[in-house]
Amino acid sequence: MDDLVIRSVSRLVVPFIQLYGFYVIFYGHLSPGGGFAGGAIVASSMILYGLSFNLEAGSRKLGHDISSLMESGGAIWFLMIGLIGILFGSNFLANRFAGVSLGTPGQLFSGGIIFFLSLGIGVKVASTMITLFYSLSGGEDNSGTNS
Amino acid sequence: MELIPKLINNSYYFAAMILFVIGFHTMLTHSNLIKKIIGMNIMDTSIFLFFVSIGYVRGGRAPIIQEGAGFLYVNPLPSALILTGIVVAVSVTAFALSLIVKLYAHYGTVDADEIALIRAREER
Amino acid sequence: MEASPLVGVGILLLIAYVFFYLPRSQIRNLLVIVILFMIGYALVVTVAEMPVFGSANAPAYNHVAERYIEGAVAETGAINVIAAIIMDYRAFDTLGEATVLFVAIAAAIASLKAH
Amino acid sequence: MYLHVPVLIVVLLLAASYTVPLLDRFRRSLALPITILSLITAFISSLYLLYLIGVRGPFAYHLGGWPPPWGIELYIDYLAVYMLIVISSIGLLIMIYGAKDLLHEISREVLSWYYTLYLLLMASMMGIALTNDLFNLFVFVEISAIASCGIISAKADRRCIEASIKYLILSALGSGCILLAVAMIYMITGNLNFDYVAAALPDALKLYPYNIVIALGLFVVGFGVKSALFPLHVWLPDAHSSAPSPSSAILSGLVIKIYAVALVKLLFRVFPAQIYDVIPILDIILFLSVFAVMAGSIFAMVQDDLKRMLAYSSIAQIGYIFMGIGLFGGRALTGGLLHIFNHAMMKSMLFLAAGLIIYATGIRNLKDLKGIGVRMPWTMGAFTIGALSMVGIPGTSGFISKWFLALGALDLNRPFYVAIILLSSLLNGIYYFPIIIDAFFGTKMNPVSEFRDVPALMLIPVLILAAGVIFFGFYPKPLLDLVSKAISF
Repeated sequence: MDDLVIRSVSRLVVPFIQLYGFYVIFYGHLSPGGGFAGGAIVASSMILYGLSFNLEAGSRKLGHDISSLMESGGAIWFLMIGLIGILFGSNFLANRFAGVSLGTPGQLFSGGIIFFLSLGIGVKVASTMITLFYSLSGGEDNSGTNS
Repeated sequence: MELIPKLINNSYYFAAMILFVIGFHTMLTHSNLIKKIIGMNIMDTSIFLFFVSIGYVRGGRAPIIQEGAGFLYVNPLPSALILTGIVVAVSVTAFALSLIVKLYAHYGTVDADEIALIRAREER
Repeated sequence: MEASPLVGVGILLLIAYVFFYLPRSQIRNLLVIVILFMIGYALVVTVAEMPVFGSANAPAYNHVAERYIEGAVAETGAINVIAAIIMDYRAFDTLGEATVLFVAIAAAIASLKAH
Repeated sequence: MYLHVPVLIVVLLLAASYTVPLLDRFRRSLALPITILSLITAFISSLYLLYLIGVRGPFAYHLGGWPPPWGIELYIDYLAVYMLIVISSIGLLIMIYGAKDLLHEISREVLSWYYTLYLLLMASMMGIALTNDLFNLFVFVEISAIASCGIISAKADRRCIEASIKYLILSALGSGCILLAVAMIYMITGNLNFDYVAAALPDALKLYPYNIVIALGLFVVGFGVKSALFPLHVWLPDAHSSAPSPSSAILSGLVIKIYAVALVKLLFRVFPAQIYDVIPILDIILFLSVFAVMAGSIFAMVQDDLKRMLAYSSIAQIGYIFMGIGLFGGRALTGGLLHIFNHAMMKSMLFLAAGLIIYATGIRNLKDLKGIGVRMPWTMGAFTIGALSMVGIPGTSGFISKWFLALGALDLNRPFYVAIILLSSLLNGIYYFPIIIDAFFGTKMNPVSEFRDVPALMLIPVLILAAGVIFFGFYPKPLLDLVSKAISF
């Protein structure tokens, strides 16, 4: 699609969508939202970019190496945070019991591991949505002749 | 018939069950695979509706704790579970769609009956 | 009550036969409608018996839910109780959920690249 | 620290599965060693758990430190440890076989994604065996459903895609039923933990009988679809016969059984015994299992594709497991659970042997197998042992589980089921013996253009499994001890 209006508008809008997505991720423990919703919003900005320019430009913006790093990294990050619990003498994924400081409820940096887990989930969801979009949309050009 | 007033009381559950049957029907009887996936989503959504309405309490607020006591909050657990359920449904849908993309590339159709016909013709 | 397990078995076999083996025809459509009404009726009877919608006395709104609402702020530091549940009380489910996303993408890429 | 082992097994497998795609991009040669290494570690940890549970007795693990009604609980009892050992041992052997076999069945690009899916499947099965929470059970069931479809469709064959989507749709139907049942149980009890639900259900049964009955029915249908209980088995023959051989082996050997185990946990640990007066669900399962045993054998007789025949045979064999569940006498259930391990050994061995035959000659049709025993003596020797065990010849492990099933049926004064077991064994003999006789004594083999030598690494797991079948046929005591502890609910 080669349309000036769509391209200009999406170029203008994408950073704001991303900012909003990160806001939703980071304020997940204070307001409605969280890793899933925020990650989906961030992903939708990238998908919008890919749709309004073209798919190659979109996939150049986020290469395969980076997206697979983000996918695995988000999940491994989650496991690492979980293992902190065991390291500090409690169970897997422990928060208060592992002695993590909970902070003042209502502040941005409160809730112990919740903040970090949301971040991991957000990254994971965003990269998954983007990768799914590109692999589904790019899946048709190499039509299967083998069988 | 004392069934009707009870159903009106539980109208959300009732609607969820109707949707469940619709999804069940779509999933099992349509031969178009995309429609099957739509049916699967209807079915999953009906269960989400059912699950979330279990947690509702009349007059309750969203479970984001505010200053001051005495507020009634809705049950937070079903909403939290359904967040997981939605992601699961999305994942299954995404995988199913990617399979259908490939199936279309191989057979040129997304209709399960036609695919069965093509295969039967080949094996003969 | 002697025959009742056989009735259950018979219904299951009929459902499986109609949905999986019977070729498309008028009779199948009729049988499908009959079966759907059976399933729907069973579910509707269940709905009529369920605890009243929105009631604060419902069995689901028990001490577990109250504990989440009352204790979440002190125990997890999160104001949003739902975030407290998915990221702290039941964080293992969320790990499972991240894994579901991962498995979906792994399966999708595997099947898209393989062909 | 050692009490963290149950969760660390799952976490280790998950971590390995997350790492493998990264390794594929940056250091491809490490992907396979990491996979095998994590599976070996999981196996050793399962054995360690067996030792631990012998010392300490069953124990619970509270994730995040939250006690049960609030947090998720893993419960490590003998049933869970038994399943962990079955899954990790068989899964390890299949992966060792797959290391070589997958190279020719799957293109290089998706190889590490296959390892990922395999590890995720293993982790989710272990999660199902360990978890003590209804919703967590659903999440793991869903992971294993997608992963098992993924390892079918990874093969570059359009029949695999078709089989995979059929499996996925029916499997999603089953998941939907399970989730609805979980919702109903949660609605009337307000708990998700198995023990708390079990404590609340007898009271709830007086107030909401229909809800519990419907929930139970939905659980049986949901897990029945996934474990291919007879009238719901339609996806299995396609899926198990078209998949790559290691996938067939793990799907037939382990995946369909873990759902049966989940059902066992729900039926006997969660639902109160009074429910069986309201709805005779065990009798229904029993009748369905009789149909499964007979129909599976009869369908298997008319197949001419080797792997398809084995797939239909799985439907019959899962019937034995459900027969053990339905009879629910002490020794019958022992037989049923014992059959989980025995059938996992023999069926994965048979599928792997079939994979070896296909690898070496490319033959899938049963009629072309004449005289193959001369060319491939070790493979067909193992196949023979597996077939004898399927039929239930004394001295093989298949005999032990059928023997216990029959004894359990006699204990409950139901000789009809003994007759069924004997009859189905006869049917098994009818379709397995001609293959063996043809293979060893048949007229000379068709001139096959290409005959590849089988690598030793592929043959060894098959032979280990064959040795296991013989060993546990003559010396079943350790297994029997474990299983008889596992069924004390």
